[in-house]
Order: sequence, then structure tokens, then C-alpha cells
Amino acid sequence: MKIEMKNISKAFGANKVLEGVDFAVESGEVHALMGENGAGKSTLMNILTGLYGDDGGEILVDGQPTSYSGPLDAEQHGISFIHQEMNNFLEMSVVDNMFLNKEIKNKFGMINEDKMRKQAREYLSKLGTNIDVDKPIGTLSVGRQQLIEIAKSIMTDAKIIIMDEPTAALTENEIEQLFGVVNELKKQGVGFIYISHRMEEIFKIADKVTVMRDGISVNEYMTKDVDMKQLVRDMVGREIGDFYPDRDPHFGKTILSVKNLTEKGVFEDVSFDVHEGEILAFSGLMGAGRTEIMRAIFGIDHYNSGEIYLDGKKVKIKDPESAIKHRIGFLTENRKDEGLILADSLRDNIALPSINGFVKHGLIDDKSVDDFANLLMKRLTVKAMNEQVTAGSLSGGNQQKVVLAKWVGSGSRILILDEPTRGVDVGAKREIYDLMNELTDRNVAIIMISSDLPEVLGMSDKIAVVYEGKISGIVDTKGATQESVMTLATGGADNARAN
Amino acid sequence: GKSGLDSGDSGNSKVEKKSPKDLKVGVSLSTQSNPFFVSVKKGIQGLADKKSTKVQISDAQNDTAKQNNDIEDLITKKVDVLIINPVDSSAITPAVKDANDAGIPVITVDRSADGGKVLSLVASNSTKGGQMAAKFMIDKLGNDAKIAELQGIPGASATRERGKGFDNAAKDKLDIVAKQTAGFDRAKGLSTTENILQGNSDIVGIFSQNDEMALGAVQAVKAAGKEVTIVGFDGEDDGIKAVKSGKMAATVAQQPEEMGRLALQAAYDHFNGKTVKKSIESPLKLVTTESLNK
Amino acid sequence: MQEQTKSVEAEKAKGFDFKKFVGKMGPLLALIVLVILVTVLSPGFIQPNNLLNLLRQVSINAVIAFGMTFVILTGGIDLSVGSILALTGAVTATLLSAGISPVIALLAGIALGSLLGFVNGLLIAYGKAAPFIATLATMTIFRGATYVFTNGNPITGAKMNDSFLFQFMGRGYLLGIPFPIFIMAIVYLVLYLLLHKTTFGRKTYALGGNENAAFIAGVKTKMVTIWIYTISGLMAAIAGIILTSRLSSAQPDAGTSYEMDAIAAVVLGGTSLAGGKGRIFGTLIGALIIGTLNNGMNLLGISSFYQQIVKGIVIIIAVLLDRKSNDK
Amino acid sequence: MQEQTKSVEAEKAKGFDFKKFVGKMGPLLALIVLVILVTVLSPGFIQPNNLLNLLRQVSINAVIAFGMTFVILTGGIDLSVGSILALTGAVTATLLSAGISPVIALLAGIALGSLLGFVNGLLIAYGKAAPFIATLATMTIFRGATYVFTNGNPITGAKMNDSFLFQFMGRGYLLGIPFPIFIMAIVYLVLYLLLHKTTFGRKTYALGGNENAAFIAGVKTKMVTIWIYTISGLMAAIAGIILTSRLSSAQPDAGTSYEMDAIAAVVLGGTSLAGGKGRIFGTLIGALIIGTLNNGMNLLGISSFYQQIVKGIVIIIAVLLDRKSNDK
Ligand SMILES: Nc1ncnc2c1ncn2[C@@H]1O[C@H](COP(=O)(O)OP(=O)(O)OP(=O)(O)O)[C@@H](O)[C@H]1O
Ligand SMILES: Nc1ncnc2c1ncn2[C@@H]1O[C@H](COP(=O)(O)OP(=O)(O)OP(=O)(O)O)[C@@H](O)[C@H]1O
Ligand SMILES: [Mg+2]
Ligand SMILES: [Mg+2]
Repeated sequence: MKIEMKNISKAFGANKVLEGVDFAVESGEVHALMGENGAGKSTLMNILTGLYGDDGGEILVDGQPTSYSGPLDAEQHGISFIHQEMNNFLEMSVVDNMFLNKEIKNKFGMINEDKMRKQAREYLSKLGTNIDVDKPIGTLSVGRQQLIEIAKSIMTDAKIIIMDEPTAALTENEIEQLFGVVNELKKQGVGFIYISHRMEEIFKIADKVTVMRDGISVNEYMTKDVDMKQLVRDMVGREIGDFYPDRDPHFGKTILSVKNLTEKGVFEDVSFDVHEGEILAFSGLMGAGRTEIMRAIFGIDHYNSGEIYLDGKKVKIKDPESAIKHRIGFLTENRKDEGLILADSLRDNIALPSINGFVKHGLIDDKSVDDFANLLMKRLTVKAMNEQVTAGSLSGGNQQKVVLAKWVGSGSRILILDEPTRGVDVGAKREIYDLMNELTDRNVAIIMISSDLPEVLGMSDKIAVVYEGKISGIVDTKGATQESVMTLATGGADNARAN
Repeated sequence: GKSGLDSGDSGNSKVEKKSPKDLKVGVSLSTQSNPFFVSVKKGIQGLADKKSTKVQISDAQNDTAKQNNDIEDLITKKVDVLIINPVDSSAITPAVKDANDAGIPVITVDRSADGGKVLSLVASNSTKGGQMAAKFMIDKLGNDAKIAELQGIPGASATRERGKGFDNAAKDKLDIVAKQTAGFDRAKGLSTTENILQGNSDIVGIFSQNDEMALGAVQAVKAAGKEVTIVGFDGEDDGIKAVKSGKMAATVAQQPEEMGRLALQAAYDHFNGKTVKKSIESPLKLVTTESLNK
Repeated sequence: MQEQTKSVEAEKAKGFDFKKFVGKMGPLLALIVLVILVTVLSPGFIQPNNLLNLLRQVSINAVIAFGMTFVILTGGIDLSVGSILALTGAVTATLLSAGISPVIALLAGIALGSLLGFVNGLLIAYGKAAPFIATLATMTIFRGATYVFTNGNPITGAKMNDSFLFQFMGRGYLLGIPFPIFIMAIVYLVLYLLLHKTTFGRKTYALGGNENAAFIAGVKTKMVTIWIYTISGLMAAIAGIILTSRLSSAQPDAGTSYEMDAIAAVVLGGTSLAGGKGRIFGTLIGALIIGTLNNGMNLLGISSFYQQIVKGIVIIIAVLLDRKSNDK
Repeated sequence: MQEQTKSVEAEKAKGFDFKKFVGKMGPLLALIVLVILVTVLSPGFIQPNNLLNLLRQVSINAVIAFGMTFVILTGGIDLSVGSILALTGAVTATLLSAGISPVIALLAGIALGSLLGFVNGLLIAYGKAAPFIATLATMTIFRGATYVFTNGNPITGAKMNDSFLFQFMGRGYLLGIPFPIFIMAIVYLVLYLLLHKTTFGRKTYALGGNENAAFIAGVKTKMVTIWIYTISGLMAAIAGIILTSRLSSAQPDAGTSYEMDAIAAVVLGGTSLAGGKGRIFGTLIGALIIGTLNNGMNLLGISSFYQQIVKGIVIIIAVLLDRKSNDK
């Protein structure tokens, strides 16, 4: 199968997103699609699979002009799309999710659940997991949901599989597993469109890469003929030098100190210190409990025992409001469910945690809220028409920047960033890193949870590694390697200490 | 502009004579989802058509506030006379006063108004009707018979007055073992009676404060295979039919059409310069299976 | 908002999952407790006669609530069921009184109910009106139409009572059991299969769980929506026929506020108003709880004023318990 | 579901934003069209007297609907307002009849309404009950309590009519304008400021838009929820006082189904039932549309049966138009 998209254009109102994009993929190859946040990658794929109409251009499938009426139609013609934002039914079981709208029926037209279960298990085990298929999918971690999405697409016997940032929520192990499956399928003649912001992956898995910028496709390369620098230049239109900026940390006094924090069955005996100006990274496998620890500290979740000290004083943080009063900020890992109010304007989103500071004579001073929002948006280079548009209309990466803006704006002295660069393009990533440096220069302490090991090694001063709810080690980033961190993350603490 | 309250009495100017066909009559009825009041309307409309009187009829849907609004709107339309069938006799007072202020005479039907000036009240005497029902049951069932009572919408004047008449006359003579409200509603009359029969299988009579509930009771009694003397109130078409066929023993029949006619006639009389009686009693009669089949 | 699920997984590992059991069986337990309570207070309650009585009384609400379950599972609501009940009842009664064959009259009533439900579905699926407001509007419209059609009078044609078939619907007995109970059982069975064993059922859940995702998965969300409101209208029509037959007459104000009882039954049965979660078995239990309350309090001779208070409190307790057991 | 919003932004760039204007002004345009229509059909409509009349009629629904706007903005609903109205009206009337000072009686009524709303808030915030079902239950409970309290009888103490202050609430005039209109205006102003100019208002929107995100951003979601239902109860109490004063009597069944009119006003005004989106100005317009319809159709002498049909159809048209203008 060969798909060619020629001269595709698309506008949302006056926002011209695509202005003549060419892109092609065929069986047996992995073709990466790269571009900044908001470049229109997801939009292009949505046009291909018929979710959006296009405003011009043509789609040829095996040379024939084609258009699909919708995702199901595309799927039935061998094109399967794993969306960037997962489309799951959280209350429904894994198997029902996998077979939605393609249920297996018996001869009475009733659903044959046993057969569906058996098949679902088969496909999942191909991916090396044995998830309980009767569990509601909402009880699984994001990473596992992502794996299920992938199993779903394999299940349809797709000839072309589109993966829109499939690894954003996966850890190294699962990524390896995924790549194994991709290579296997490639041998069987399946073609892939692979969208990702992670450079290393592109060079590991893709045969070809196309870069989009400003609504057009800038260049297409064979991966082996191109280097990272060139791709970055194509994407952002300039050099950005090193991936990770240099850090020149100056630690102040201990600002946050967590002692023996325990919530039975979730995390246990968690102790660590963070200093002013320090970036402490939390690393670990999917489901290790890093997020849960931070939620407890921020007052969202309960904990059974342990103490939290701020500036040496014991504090009781009972809800996020009191955390914010203590000048802690928390960028959550799930921006759509926990980070943003999609129907509200950027301005209202950004101002929300600090809104009490804008009150004059009991009423909100709208003008200064506007200025405040504008300033932050400029500082974080949020790509949007103005501060009045709704958060829901931004691309994923820009939404991420808005969440960051809101916590930076709240004047936090301690910033907890849970996967801060998930789904963010290289250019923006670099901007976020620069901002992190700038914040620590101003004595802000940052706790960064990241599943991206290079990022952890590149941006932190210390690394706390979490294994099954316990901290298996806290190491200096200087001297740590991917291997030493992974060892801790998989429970081999003794080994690590020996080194 | 004026400040203060809107309830001052206006001077009673002399009535300007008007013939029926020049008269604009505003009618505010409590509800049109009950056959009784549909019949009242029929009575008014029938006479008005005959005499080519213009009537405008509004329906308060049993909502006191809506009725006030309806009457305000009729006053705005400058009707010559208002025929009001109040949802509630106390809550209608301000509207009557408004009409008084605007110099529009008010005739009330079926229920009175507690305040304001009313030209005339056309009604049957509900308390007396309740007594008639009780007396009939005592005669038929003898002293100390066990009976149940189906009550109307709590607080409605019909509920209060019919209940009062019945209960007073039945005191010490009948044994009222169950009293439940069924909201003047046939479906509720059915299920409530079913439940009453379940708990009191030995009752021999049911007094229902209207025919609708009585007709529900008829179904329940039939389903239970019992012989129970059921007495209704109103004399609506379905009720009369049930009495005729012996399913109900009796009903205290009002004559709603007659009530409507009498009200409009009072308006004609008033504008013809005649004095109208303060209270016009619409006749009640006890309709029994025997009297119908004589 | 916070701390969920983890515990569920943990329990499961231990073998028997007590909390999940309570979560699923909560409404049933509530019903059992209620039945015991009423029986102790009023022994007459448990007599077969009264139980049949109770089931017959429940049947109308249950049939409506079964349809409502689908609607609520999609995250919608149908306030117009009471009005549909009245209008279809009136039309059926009129046709019967006009001497039309009972089979045709009944089918016409059912067809009309479905049509009215279909209109609701259209407004919601294509008009994109919020279900609450769309069915609030049609509730008013259909009620008005009923009044216009009946001119405010109940319809009680003599011919209506000639038809054995029609009489049988609401007042017949089969093997000593009132026929409405059979209707309820059949409707339950059909809708149970539809909801839990067919692709249509899965789509219903999907639509309520995440409309966007359902659309992307190729579910024809508009079609499903329309069908679901059609089913609800159809159920209201069936309930209308039972009621009209029981009363031997069609009342223009029949079914007023029945939507609230139906919704209460669905929610008492554990179905989430947000959609995507629930079971039709729960609705049956919910309807039985309401019926037992009504019947029991009548037997106990509790004044109707207090009945309202008790009913409200029971609904609150049941919902709070259910939240708690779902929670942790 | 798909491609939205962007177009709106695009238009903005072009200077005058027609679609946004229509989207925002849609309800107002609908009202103007309606007023013109009624005036043409019935010239009496536009007379100052009738307009004052209309505004006074609207005031009760408007005051309730203003409170309901907050509730609906958080994605909730309050079905109990009609019952709160009745109970507070009855209590106030009883206190007045007992010779208590009118100021105290009025304050007691208002405090009671707030308390009842507070109970709703507690059930929803801490009991985690769905607003629909929680307020459905309290609607029943409060109504039952009203019947118990009044024993089903209207309350019409003579002393009630002695109090000038009390009489003035519903039937007074100030500068030739009925006092309930002033009450409506003051309530509007206060709630407008609260919603659009205070942090509480911002938090209301945030809560309705995404409760999780609002909580994590430091909004005390439970507190806000409780306050919002308290406000709704308070508004119902004010409406109850106006009504009781207007009727010179407290009816136990007062306010039945007023919740529906209030919700209709809010939704006609463009506030989304899903929460997070809408304005209180829209609610004012919505209430005026409903009032104009009622008043206009009365003036035109349309039978109440048809009035219901027309009202339902107008609601549908308005909602459909609004969807369309929001859509693209
Ligand atoms: N439904 C929509 N309505 C309006 N604008 C949209 C919509 N979807 C996308 N856009 C806009 O189109 C542009 C491209 O978005 P798209 O999601 O395709 O970007 P992307 O390349 O996938 O970015 P990312 O890497 O952040 O996922 C963005 O400016 C976005 O704001
Ligand atoms: N929103 C949620 N609701 C309920 N349970 C959740 C939720 N998110 C995660 N969990 C559960 O908590 C456990 C740990 O989650 P998670 O994978 O987020 O941990 P983590 O260490 O923060 O890893 P990562 O940051 O890589 O996602 C998982 O097993 C998952 O089942
Ligand atoms: Mg994208
Ligand atoms: Mg996490």
C-alpha cells in the first residue's frame, strides 16, 4: 500500500494550519513526521483518516484519488490511527475498549465475550504484557493505556499504522518493546507514520523523516543521510545549539524536606530534601508511584504518616490551596484533565492560582490580569492569537506551556513538574529548560518527574530513583549514567550503591 | 409616580349599562385539565355564544401566582367584568383588589375570595355536599360501618370543605379507618385504594372527595373482587355513568355548566342595572344508582 | 476526584472483592433491608397478594425507567416521558373508542410514542440541543398537544371496554399473575439483552463514556442517540397503554412528573447521571425500592406529607451509600 | 465536536466580530423580535402599564434564575428552588401572623432559604451526590416539610397584612414602579458583580469548566459548591417573600415546577448546562423572553393548551439558534 498526500491545505477559520503539505508513506517503511507544536502534524493525519475535511490538495492511495468518510472507514481500508490524545472509555473494560464498534458476534447477533477476551489477550501478549482485560481501562496507568492503543491497531490488520506520539507516556523498557513490535510488523510489510518529538527515537526507528514548518513540508530525508542538527534547523528555522543548556547551580538552604512519607500500598518511607536553586529529578519505571508522592505532598491525596518541612518548619498541607499559599506549584502530568480548563480563556487559566492577588476593593482588576497573562505568554512563547482564546484551541505543546505559565506566574518557590516536556517540541523543550535554569537562578527549587532519562541526566542536579513506591537511591547527576539509574529503577539498589 | 401599596378601594361609580353583545368578559379558570372546570367553561362559553358576548378565557393551571398574572393581563386588556374561578381563595385576594382598583366587577365561581370586593359568588355548598355523602353512607351501610376516605390535594378548599362536611356528619356514626390523599387523581386513586384494601380488607365503603379518585377506586375494588360502596363527588360524566351501571353507589353531583351559566348571567344582570345577589347557590344533588334507574 | 481504583486492584488480588460486591449489590441490599423493615412493621406487606399488587404498581414506572436507563447511560435525560405517556394513551383510547381494531390502536399508540421519542432524538443529535432543555421543551409541547387533542377531558369511550385485548393489558391475569408484570418482565428481558449483549448496548456505553472517542471509533453517535430516545418514547407509550387500560380511561394529565420517579429509579439503581456507567438490573431494583416505599408507607398509614419526606430521605441515603461504596 | 472556536478568533482579528456578536447577543435579538411581534399583534402590550406588569411578573422567576445561573455554571442543577420558595414563604408568613416583627420575619425567611441551600451544597460537595438527584430528593423533602408545617392549609394571618414592610415587598410601588422590579434589579446587580468581577465568580467558572483542574489550581471546590447552592436557596427565599407578599398568603404548593422555568431562563440566556460557559445577563434576557411569551399570549387570548405548545416551540427554536451561532 502506498499513500501520497499532495499539496494538502487546511485552515481553521483564519488560522491557516496547512498550506500545501506533501507527504508519502508506503508498506514496509517507517516514515517519521516531525515539526514544532502546532505545525499541523495531527491535523494532517486527521485529514488523511477523514476526521477533518481538507481545503485543498489530494490524497492518492495506490495511485487512486481517495477520501475516507471517517476513522472507521479508514481503518476498514487498512489505515489505523493511534491518536495523540487517547480516546478511551475509562469506565469500560479493556476488552470492550479494544473491540468497540468491531465486536465479535455469535450466530444470534449477540456479543461473543469469550472470543473477544481470548483475542485481546493474544494481541496484548504480543506486546509482552498481560493486562487483565476485564479491568476498567481507567484504572490503568497512562502507559498501559497507550500499549492497549497499540494492540488495538495491530488487531485491525492495518497496512499503515499512524502513531501520534506513542511513546510520550512510555518508559524505556516499553519503548524498546514497542520498537520490537514495529520492526516485526515492518518485516511483514506494514508501513508506519511515526510522529514524535524525541530525536533519539527517530534515529532508532525511522527510515525516512519529513519535517514540517509554517504549514508546509520543508524537507524529506532518508534518516541515515541526516543528523539531529539539520532536523532541528528545519523544524525551528534556526540553530538551538545544545539540546540541554548548561547548568550552573548555586544551592541555597534547604527549602523542602520530606521525612518518612507513607501511604500504605502506594508509597513508603519517602524522604528527601530539596534546596533553593536545585533541580531534583525523580526517575523510575511506569507505575513506580512518583506522581502519587507529589500529589500527596501537594495536598491532593492523603498520606498515612510522615512529615513535611518547609524552611525547617513542619507544615500540614491539607489541600492544593494551602500548598499554593506555601508557594508550591504543581504542573500535573495530565494537562487536559488536571492542568487546564479547556473552555476558559488562556488568561483565566493562567491567572487562576494567583487570582486572589488581583483583587482591588473587592473586585478583580481585569486590566492587570490581562497584562499579567500577556507577559507570561510572551515569556513562554505561547503560540496563540491572544490571551482571550480558549485553552482548548491550542496545540498540545502550547497547552503545556500555558500550564507552566500559570505556575510560574503564581510565584512558586517550589515547583513540582510532572513530565514537563511531554509532547513538547525540541524548540519549546529548550525554552522550558532555559526557563527552569532561570527559575533556579532566582532560588526556586524544582522537582522534576521525568521518564525521559536523557532529560533527567541533562537537566537535574540530583536524581531520586523510585522503585515500587520506595526511594531506592538518591544520586548526584554528575557521575550518574543511564545504566546506573536504570539499575536503581529496577530494584538493583545494592549494585548501584556498590558502584 | 405613585409610591406605596397598590390596594386602595376605588370609588364605586355608577354602573354603565351594557348589552351582552357589547360586553367584554374576562374569565380566569383554575385549571382546564379537570372535566369539572371544563364544564364550567362550557357553561360560560355556551351562554356567551348565544348572546354574542366576547369572552377571553385563561387557565391558571392550578398555580396561584399564574392566576394573578393572568388576571393582571385581563385587566390590562380592559375587560368589563371578570369571572374568576380561584385556585385558592386566599391567594386570589390581591388580584381581586387589583380588579377593584381598576373598577372591574368580579364574580367568583366555585371558590370565594377571602378579601377584596366580590360582586357575587356562584358556588355549590361543599360542606353541605360532604354531609349529603355521609348521610347516604350511614343510611346505606348502617352505623359503625368501616369506611375509607380518599382525600383531594392537600390544602385545596374542596378538600377542606368536603372533608369537613363529611367528617362532621360521619363522626360517631361511621368508622373511618383510613384517610389517604390521592390528589384528585384517578391513577393515584387506584393505587391508593389498592394499598388501603391491602391494609384494611374489611372496609365496606369508600368516600372519595371527587369522582376521578372514585373511578380509580372502582378499578381497585373490582380487581380485588370486593363489594364496596363507593361514593364520589362532582357528578362528572364518567362518574354519572359509573353510578348508573352500579359501579359507584352515588355521587354528590354539582352542576358545573349551570355554575358557569349562572356566573355569566349575573354579569349580564349587573350590566342591565339589576342588583345581583351576593351569593348564588348552585344546586347540588345526590345522584344514586336507584335515582338514575328509576 | 482523588484516590481511586488502586484499592480495587489490591482487593481483587486477594480473591473475593468485597467492596466491588457491595458496590454492585448496594441497591439490592438496600431493597432487602427495606423489605425486611416494612414486613416487620406491617406483616400484611409480605402476602403474595400484596406483592403482586406492588409489582403491578411498579410496572409502569419500571417500564419507563428501563427506557430512561439507556438515555441516562448516554449522559442524557428524558423529561418528556410523562407527556408522551399521556399523549399516546389519549390517542390509543380515542382510536379504540372510534371502533378501530384494538391491535391497530395499540400499534398506533406505540408507533406514536416512538415517533415522539424520535423527535427528541433528532433535536438532540442534529439540533445539538442539551437533552435536558430539549426534552423540557417537548414535555411542554406534548402535554399541550394532549390537552388540545382531548380538550382537557378524559377519554372513556364505551367501546374501549369492549376490547378484551386492551382490557387485558392493564387488568388481565395470566396464571394468577397480573399481566402488567409480564409486560414489565418481557421489556426487561429484551432491553437487558439489547444493553448487555449487543453492539448497540456497547455503543450506548461508549457514547456516554466519551462521545468524542466514540465518534472517532466510528460509532454513528447521532444514530445511536436517535435510537435511544426512540426507545425511551416507545417505553413511555407501553406504560401509557398499561395505565390507560388499568384506568379504563385516558387522562390528559396522566403521567405528570413520572419522569422524576423514573430518573430516581435509574439513579437509585446505581447508574451515573454523567453517563457511561450503570446497569439495567439496578434500575429494576431502583423501581422496586420506590414501589416498596410507596406501598409500605400506605400500608403503614403514614400521612402523605410525611411520605414525601421519607421518600426524599431514602433517596438521599441510598445515593450517599452508593457513592461511598463506589468511592473506596 | 470537531473544528470549533478558531473561527471565532479569526473573526476577531478582522475587527468587528459578527458571529461572536450574534453568539453573545442571540438571546437579546430573540427577545427584541418577540417584543416586536407581540406589539404588532397586540398593541396593548407596549403600554408602560403592561410593561411594568410584565416586569413584576418576571421578577420572581428572574430572581430564582439568577441564583440558578451560578448553579448551572458549575455544571450543577437545583430542582429544589420551588420547594424552598414554598417553605420559606410559609415560615415567614407564620412568623408574621404570630406577630413577630416583620424585619425579623423576613430575615428569618432568608436565613432559612440559605440554610436549605446550604444543605443541598453539603450533600453535593461532601456527600458527592449528583446535583440532579440530591436536589430532586430535597425538593420532595422540603415540599413535604411545607405540607407538614402548614398542615396543607394556606397561611393567611390577618397580622401579615398589617405589616407595611411586608406588604411593600410584593405589592409596593416606588416612584410608580412596582417594588419587586427594584428587588430584581438589585439582586441582578449584586450577582452580576459577584459573578463577573470577583474571584468567587472566576472560581465558579473554573469549577464548572474542569473541577479537577480548578481544585489543583487552589480553588476550594467544596466551599465554592456549598456557597453556590446557598446562594440559590437564598434567591428562592427572596422570591418566596415576593410571592407571599403579592398573594397576601403563603400557599403550601407555591412554586411547584418553578425550577423548570428558572432553568429554561438560564438556558435560553445561553448558559451551557454542561457548566463553565454563560453569563448572568443572558439569564435576565431568558427570563424576559419567558415573561413576554406568557404575557403576550395572554393578551392575545391564546388558549392555555396552545400556550404550552408555543412556549415549548419557542424554547426549542431559541436553543437551536443559539447552538448554531455558537457552532461555527
Ligand atoms: N479543532 C481545532 N479547532 C481549531 N484549531 C485547531 C483545531 N485543531 C488544531 N487546531 C490548530 O491547528 C494547529 C495545528 O494543530 P495540530 O494539533 O495539528 O498540531 P501538531 O503539529 O499536532 O502539534 P503538537 O506537536 O503540539 O501535537 C494549531 O495551531 C492548533 O491550534
Ligand atoms: N488518574 C489516576 N487514577 C487512578 N489511578 C491512577 C491514576 N494515575 C495513575 N494511577 C495508578 O497509580 C499507579 C502509578 O501511576 P503512574 O504510572 O502515574 O506512576 P508514576 O511513577 O508517576 O509513573 P509515570 O509518571 O511514569 O506515569 C499506576 O499503577 C496507576 O494504576
Ligand atoms: Mg499533535
Ligand atoms: Mg506519573
